[in-house]
Amino acid sequence: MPETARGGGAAGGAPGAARPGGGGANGGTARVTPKDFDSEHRPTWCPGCGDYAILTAIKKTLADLGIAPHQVMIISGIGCGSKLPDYIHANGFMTIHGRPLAVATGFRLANPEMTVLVVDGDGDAYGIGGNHFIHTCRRNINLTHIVQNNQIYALTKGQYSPTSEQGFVTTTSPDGAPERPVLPTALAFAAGATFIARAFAGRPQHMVEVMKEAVRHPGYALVDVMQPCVTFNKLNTYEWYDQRAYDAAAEPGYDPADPVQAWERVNQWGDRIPIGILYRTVRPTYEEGVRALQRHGPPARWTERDLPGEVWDAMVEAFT
Amino acid sequence: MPETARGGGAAGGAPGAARPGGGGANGGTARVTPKDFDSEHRPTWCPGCGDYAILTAIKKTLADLGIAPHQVMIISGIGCGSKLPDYIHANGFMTIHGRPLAVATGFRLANPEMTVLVVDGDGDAYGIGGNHFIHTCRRNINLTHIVQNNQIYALTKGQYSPTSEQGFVTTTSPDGAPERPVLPTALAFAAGATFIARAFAGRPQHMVEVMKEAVRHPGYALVDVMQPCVTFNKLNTYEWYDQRAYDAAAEPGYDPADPVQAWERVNQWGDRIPIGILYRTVRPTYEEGVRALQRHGPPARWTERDLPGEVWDAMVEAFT
Amino acid sequence: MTPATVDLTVTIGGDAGQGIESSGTAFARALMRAGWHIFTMVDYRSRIRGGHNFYQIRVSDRPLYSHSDPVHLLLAMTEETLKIHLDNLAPGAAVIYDEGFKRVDRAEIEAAGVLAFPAPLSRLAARHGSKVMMNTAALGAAAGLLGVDLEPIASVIHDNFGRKGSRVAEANQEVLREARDWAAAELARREGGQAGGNGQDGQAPSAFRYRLGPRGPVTGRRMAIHGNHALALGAVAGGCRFAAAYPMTPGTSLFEFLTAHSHRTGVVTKHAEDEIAAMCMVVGAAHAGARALTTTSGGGFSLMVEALGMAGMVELPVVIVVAQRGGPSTGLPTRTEQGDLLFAVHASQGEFPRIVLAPGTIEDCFEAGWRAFNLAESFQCPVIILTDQYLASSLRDLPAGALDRRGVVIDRGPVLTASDLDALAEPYLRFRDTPSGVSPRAIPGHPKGVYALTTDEHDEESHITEEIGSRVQQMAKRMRKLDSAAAAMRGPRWYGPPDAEVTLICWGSLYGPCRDAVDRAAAAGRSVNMLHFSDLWPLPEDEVNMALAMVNRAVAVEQNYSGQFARLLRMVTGFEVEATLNKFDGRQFTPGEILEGLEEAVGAHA
Amino acid sequence: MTPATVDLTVTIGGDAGQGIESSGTAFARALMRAGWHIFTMVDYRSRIRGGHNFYQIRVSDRPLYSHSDPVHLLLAMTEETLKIHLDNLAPGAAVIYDEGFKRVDRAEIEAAGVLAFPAPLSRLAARHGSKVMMNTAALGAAAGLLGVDLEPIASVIHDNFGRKGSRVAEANQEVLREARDWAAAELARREGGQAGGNGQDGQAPSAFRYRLGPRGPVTGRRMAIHGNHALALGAVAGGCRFAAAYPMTPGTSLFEFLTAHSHRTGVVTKHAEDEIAAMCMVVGAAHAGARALTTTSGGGFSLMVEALGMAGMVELPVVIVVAQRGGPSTGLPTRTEQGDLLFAVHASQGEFPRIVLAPGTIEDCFEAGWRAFNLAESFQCPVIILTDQYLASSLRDLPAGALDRRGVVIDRGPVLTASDLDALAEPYLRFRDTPSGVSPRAIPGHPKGVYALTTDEHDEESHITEEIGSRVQQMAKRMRKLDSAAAAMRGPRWYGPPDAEVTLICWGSLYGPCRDAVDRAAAAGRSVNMLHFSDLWPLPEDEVNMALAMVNRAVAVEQNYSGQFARLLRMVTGFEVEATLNKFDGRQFTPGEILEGLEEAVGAHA
Ligand SMILES: Cc1ncc(C[n+]2csc(CCOP(=O)(O)OP(=O)(O)O)c2C)c(N)n1
Ligand SMILES: Cc1ncc(C[n+]2csc(CCOP(=O)(O)OP(=O)(O)O)c2C)c(N)n1
Ligand code: SF4
Ligand code: SF4
Ligand SMILES: [Mg+2]
Ligand SMILES: [Mg+2]
Repeated sequence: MPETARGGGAAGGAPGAARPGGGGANGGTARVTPKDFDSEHRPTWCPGCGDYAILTAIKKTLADLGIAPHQVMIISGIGCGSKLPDYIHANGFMTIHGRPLAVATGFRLANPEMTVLVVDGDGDAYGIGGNHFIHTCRRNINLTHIVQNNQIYALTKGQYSPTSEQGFVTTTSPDGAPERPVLPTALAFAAGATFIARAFAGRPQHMVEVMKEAVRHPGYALVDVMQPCVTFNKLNTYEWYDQRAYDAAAEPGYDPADPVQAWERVNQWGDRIPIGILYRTVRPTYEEGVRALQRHGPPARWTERDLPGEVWDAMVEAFT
Repeated sequence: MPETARGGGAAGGAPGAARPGGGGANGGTARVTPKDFDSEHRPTWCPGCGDYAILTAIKKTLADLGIAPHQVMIISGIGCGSKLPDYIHANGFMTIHGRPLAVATGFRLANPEMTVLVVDGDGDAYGIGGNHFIHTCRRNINLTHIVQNNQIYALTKGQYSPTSEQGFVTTTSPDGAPERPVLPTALAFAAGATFIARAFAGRPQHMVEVMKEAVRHPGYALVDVMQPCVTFNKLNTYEWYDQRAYDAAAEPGYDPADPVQAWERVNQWGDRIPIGILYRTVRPTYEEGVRALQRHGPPARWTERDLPGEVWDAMVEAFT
Repeated sequence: MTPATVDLTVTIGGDAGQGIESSGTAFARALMRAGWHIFTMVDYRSRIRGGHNFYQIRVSDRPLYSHSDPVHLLLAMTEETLKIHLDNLAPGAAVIYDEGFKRVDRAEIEAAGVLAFPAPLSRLAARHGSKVMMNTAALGAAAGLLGVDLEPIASVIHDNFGRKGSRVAEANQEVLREARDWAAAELARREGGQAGGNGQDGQAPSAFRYRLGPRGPVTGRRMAIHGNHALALGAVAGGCRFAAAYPMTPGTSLFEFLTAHSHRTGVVTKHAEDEIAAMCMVVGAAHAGARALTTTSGGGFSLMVEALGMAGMVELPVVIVVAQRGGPSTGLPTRTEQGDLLFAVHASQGEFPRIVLAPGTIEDCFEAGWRAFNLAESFQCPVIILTDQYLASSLRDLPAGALDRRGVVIDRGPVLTASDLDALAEPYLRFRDTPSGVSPRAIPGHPKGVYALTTDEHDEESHITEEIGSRVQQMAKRMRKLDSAAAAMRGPRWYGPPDAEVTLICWGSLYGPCRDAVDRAAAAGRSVNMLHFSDLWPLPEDEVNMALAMVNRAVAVEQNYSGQFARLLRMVTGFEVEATLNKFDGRQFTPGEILEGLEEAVGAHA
Repeated sequence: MTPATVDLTVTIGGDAGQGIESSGTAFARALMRAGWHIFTMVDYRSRIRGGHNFYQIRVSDRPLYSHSDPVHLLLAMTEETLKIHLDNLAPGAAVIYDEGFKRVDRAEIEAAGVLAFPAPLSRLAARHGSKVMMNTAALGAAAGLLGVDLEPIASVIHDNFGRKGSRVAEANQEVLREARDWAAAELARREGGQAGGNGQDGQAPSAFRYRLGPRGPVTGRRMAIHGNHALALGAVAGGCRFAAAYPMTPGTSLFEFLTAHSHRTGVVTKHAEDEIAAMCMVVGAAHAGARALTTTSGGGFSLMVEALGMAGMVELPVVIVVAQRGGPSTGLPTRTEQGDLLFAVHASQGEFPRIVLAPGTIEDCFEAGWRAFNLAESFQCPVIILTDQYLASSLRDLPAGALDRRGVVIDRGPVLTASDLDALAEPYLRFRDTPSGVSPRAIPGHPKGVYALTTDEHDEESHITEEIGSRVQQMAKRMRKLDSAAAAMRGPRWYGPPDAEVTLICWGSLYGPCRDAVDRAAAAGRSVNMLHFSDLWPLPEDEVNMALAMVNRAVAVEQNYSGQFARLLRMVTGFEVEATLNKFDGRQFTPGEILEGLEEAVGAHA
């Protein structure tokens, strides 16, 4: 039996098609396997790119949680990694650079019955899309945000990104990246995120476990993935990450719910970099507070008969 | 004698006019008084609005630091408070909603000899302009950011803002503001700001002292001002703020340079709200790292004779 | 149309923050309940306090489509109001102001042929508890001068203040009544007292001649509503279930209305962190299958441009309401303009179909609210509704049932149902090449309708491609939808005599002023008609050409500097207007201004 | 123009990530150093690895303005390259590919009339240390077949690899030489060995007939440069001192160039957090008094639209370079298009003057780089330079001194100097109403030039106002600058015989392909000329009308779907073209395609 996921997919009764109806073939019972997500379209990523492992991990995560391809919506931005939805058999939307969180928010509010993953680059998430990032954190909308953080703008061929190490030389930083990098985990914490995790593309099984917890988390869940870009980032290599990454959960006294511990962990970036769930707490999700949604069901399911006559009449009455 | 300010204005030699030359009347010696900033244009703010005190405090800050009207550039966004430059005799630029930090960054990089203040609303700074906020923090560009934080969108007549208390009822939040508010001081800390302060429009003398330190600070300095909006925010009134605000500097063992203390202070918001300098550290400013600026002087001072023939020839040579 | 026997304008003016707009609205609604047609215009500044605002109510026994000059009764809540409006009063007009105003020179007012009514407004208000009720006193005095029944006004005050606790409501009612009595008595006193001038020879007139009488001729339940609310009602009736926005005048009240009624209607609304997010949320909701819209003004629309192109590329139905205001940039935030037309038609990089509608009336706004969704879903493209501050905030009266949701038609365009999908033999192709260019849409969630949208160029399956064949196919497919959409667009509307010597060519909110100008011209024996466009893009060329062929002398009337619609018309049809009338000061043309402008533009005889 | 005696195209193709572009550039530069005119075209995908890319080099003894079909020598670095390009080879063309390619059917190649040269590319490369040098081996083999001297290629390799340490440089030189020797020997062997077919009758030809010889006829030092770099040089020569941008293909290389040279030139560059910030930074820098620009492509420009309006409203001189690519939305990120013209002309809410330039050639790009600043400062408004991927990235050879900075004129427009300000008797009025609409600017920092800009409507002093008088004055003042600017705009350029039967109307980067098409038409005895526009907005109407009056049959050639320039022309002048030729697949028209299209559009006789 597959494990079950909260919120989207196989959990809590009828999953699947938003409108116009139809639970479809995978109604929470059929076994989902990673192969179900295979696509004929082969990735065009460079050999060795960390994005391959992320793609595999996403497939495995969904399969383990029993979420079928039609029960998930994978929303990405623009960048190397953001082409992921083109390489997986699942619902997807490759949007525009930096905006997938906002698109995903609209999608969730219109159809909270589907599992929503946002997959984007560090440029998308923390550069041009930084405003959506901080507001999504505090909004606590129920989606999983997987950032392919390669500390570089890869698709545009190697400019420094908001997470590039200070001093990193690129075509737009011949004297080295001039700014203190964004530390996404710390920023997410300050912005009020309820689930903050880090994974490393070089540790795929651990990454899957983290992703599963993230998808299960009721609310916004950040998984910042250290993703080596073998072509444009010769500093932050597999080796570089591997030497630094340690499993936070293995530390004595590890308690992801403790904000004091969490504050230290989300700020740790240097010789030692914690991976795993750095912080987790539970607050009501955004969706839970939207009365129109709770009372009237998903907007995606709208039918023409929805609006009662009294409601209409009362609205018009106010103008007389 | 007026105190002197670092970076802009009267400090370190010839202040003043960028181009085409001319230090002008107030070349760092003549005494500057708040009256020098008086304008015939009377504020149109509501009687009792917290913005009056901020305007007065800015005049006093500049005067105390010996910075004359032509030596400062006050850049604002769009909102009630952002009309401030219209009511003061000083260089100014009322830009567009949410963008004054970016405009100010361009201004500073072209003319680092002038003192730059950014004055904007909580909607500007933490709402639509949130991305510029976090990136300006880590960039550490030398300017002072005074936020008229009234926890409401005032000029558009009362919608909730990113700093509105959760549950606050407005025209766009009939069920109460649905999101955990942005805590600007915490966000600035996580984003890497080097100077983080809070003031209260109801304690004008304290506000002036904080502003003076902020202008003196070499790098980005945030002064988040609790600014009562007497018309649209009936919750966060003078009284509300007054009951909660306490001077951080008065606490035993107060050390604004200690990040551990600072972390607590920047996160404190509730029954007690610290005002004063919550955190201060020194990192090189962005400007200091820009070699083109250090070697060639301010772009604002460009003259036609600037570019040596060898430089040109070497550039062209590369194409042969 | 038979000429009106009553056509008066009442203006209430004062400082920002004095509640001028709400008092004006209340009075307009009261006059409607008293049996009159009304049309209102708000004139306020982009500040919360300070500075002069005013609210203008036109009242008639005939339906009204615009505001008009001059003013017949002025309620001056500040001394400044008097100064500003004195030049704009009709002969024999009256002014009500507080007796306490120190710098008012009554003689000067009367010398201008205007009746001065220094009234005990603040005194009455204070006596009943608070000077805040000065506005109520002014309305009472106005009722007294106009001779209208108190009951309709009292009922509006009841509706407005009922909630605030009976004391406040009661006090207001008393203030109202006493002020009315004072004015009636004062009028009687003056009429009885002296025979004086009539206001036309510069003599102070003794009697106020612009009276309405206790009740107007209009019968049946009516509603007073402005364009933003009518559009909101239309959207709700049309099945809108999601709206995201960032506040921006004059678009905000539409979003606020949807939000206020969200519980009951089920429209999920989201005040977003910025306009980029708002537009992207709408795109996301549309992809989920919801009818979704955003509301904004030009500055916010500027920020939505990139995501507009996204919707165009992935062929999602989204609706964007752009309530125009004075530009460029921040411009005149609370004033009106039609400055964003060519921008809306061409916004975003590259080429993709979009539809631009510019409703002309309240009824049009209501219809656009639901029709936009039908068009968006039928052609799977963005629909932009261009209104403006004037249309968005001017109240007009209509029969209570005029915005009839039973008349609303829902057309969701080609969507595959679950059983369609179940029955699919071939793999589903999201962007199948079709003769119309529209490809049947599968709402995400069905196992046989799994696909990933992409803003990169893509093939029929929706996979990224750079191949020439797919590119040309998909580009042609998308652009072909413009032709399909053109067939669904409506040609322009005529008003006035056929074969008129001069035709006013206009669009959007100028319907009202131009229509009223045509009527006035007719009354003056001038041969003028109107050709009004509300479906602006794509233009249905044949219909437009046919209409233009019937025009003798064309004058484009536009609320902008450069005559944007005239340019658009020329670009598409080659038709060149003879003259343009442009106003770009943020204030809507009055019918009178149009006729004057016409005289200059094409001569007095037209 | 005398016809060329040599006109060959060499294409090198392979996988993304194989360094095709750098090898192609190296070879083009080498051919230039060898005394040939060159023109290159890059064709690459929006991915870092995988998928076919190619680089095309046209070589001639006459100056070249465009790429051309077919290909005479193909360097196939992958098997796929062969498949893709085989159809596009000239009769008697040659193909060099690695002998190790397994699935190549040599017989099939030869059956197509093409010489097959399976060469020991990887073998040679591996022998000298690394297979990475396969490309170098291919260039060596190409040199052998074409018969060009090795020295120019060796010198380019020296320039490119010199830095990497002598071992790498040495190894490359050896690979180069050995591959050349191999090819020369192989050619000699085949020529000596058999007399075979000539490639035109389907027989495999034995000898390669498209030879260049050791040195070309062109003398003097020359440079090979593309539009982005020429524009960057122009900007530097014109005193640009600030640039902010966010990376976006194909605008990025311009910004990267400015950044790379920043230390020496003093151009402060800032990679911003997004395009909104980039544009706002430019506005800030411009206000400080710096000449400032940003570079982007359509998607980034979409995000700049609001701040563009800000610059327009506060009358600041800013320069925006928009390198167009395939749209809409993300579209075809690495390909070319002219899809953003009407968007650029109308972008942002409300109305304000802007200038739009679309350089046609490398020299135009250089000039636009400095002239844009003169125009921006003279008219205190934004200037948009529209280029595209083709112009931005195609190399052309020019005399080394052709982009002469001594020819650069600096005109900063009306700026008050410190002494002007010192001498002011009246208070300074930033927005003084003037006949030209341009108000003398005081750079902030002078005690007598203290003012605050505002994006709200303002008065002459730059204070916020909503008064009708100031609004109308300032709006008219700003818009008047468009007339002033129109007088500074240039009319279109003619190329080809006067009174030709057909005129190709084009703009921007189509200068080259259309010009070459005109030459080809002339050679074929067809009567075709070209009217090329590079100053697009505001159009200098009189000059444009005069030029259009001389057109017999007008065909608008555009790299977009809907004929945007033809529409613009009609909108402004009423002129209607007879036909349009449109290409929107992301690949630039070749001269041949234009002539073919022309035949269809207006008949073979033209
Ligand atoms: C509005 C906009 N600006 C710029 C670009 C160009 N662009 C495409 S991808 C990208 C950055 C890619 O970096 P990242 O998000 O880190 O993804 P990666 O390629 O590293 O996976 C940029 C700047 C764009 N597509 N849209
Ligand atoms: C792009 C854009 N969106 C929206 C607006 C409308 N607007 C003007 S001020 C404002 C918010 C004001 O709130 P805040 O920044 O907190 O300033 P306050 O009025 O409270 O001082 C908004 C949304 C605008 N001017 N521009
Ligand atoms: S460039 Fe970097 S991020 Fe992009 S596919 Fe290659 S390795 Fe991966
Ligand atoms: S509305 Fe609020 S913020 Fe605006 S002026 Fe009035 S009190 Fe101040
Ligand atoms: Mg990246
Ligand atoms: Mg505020």
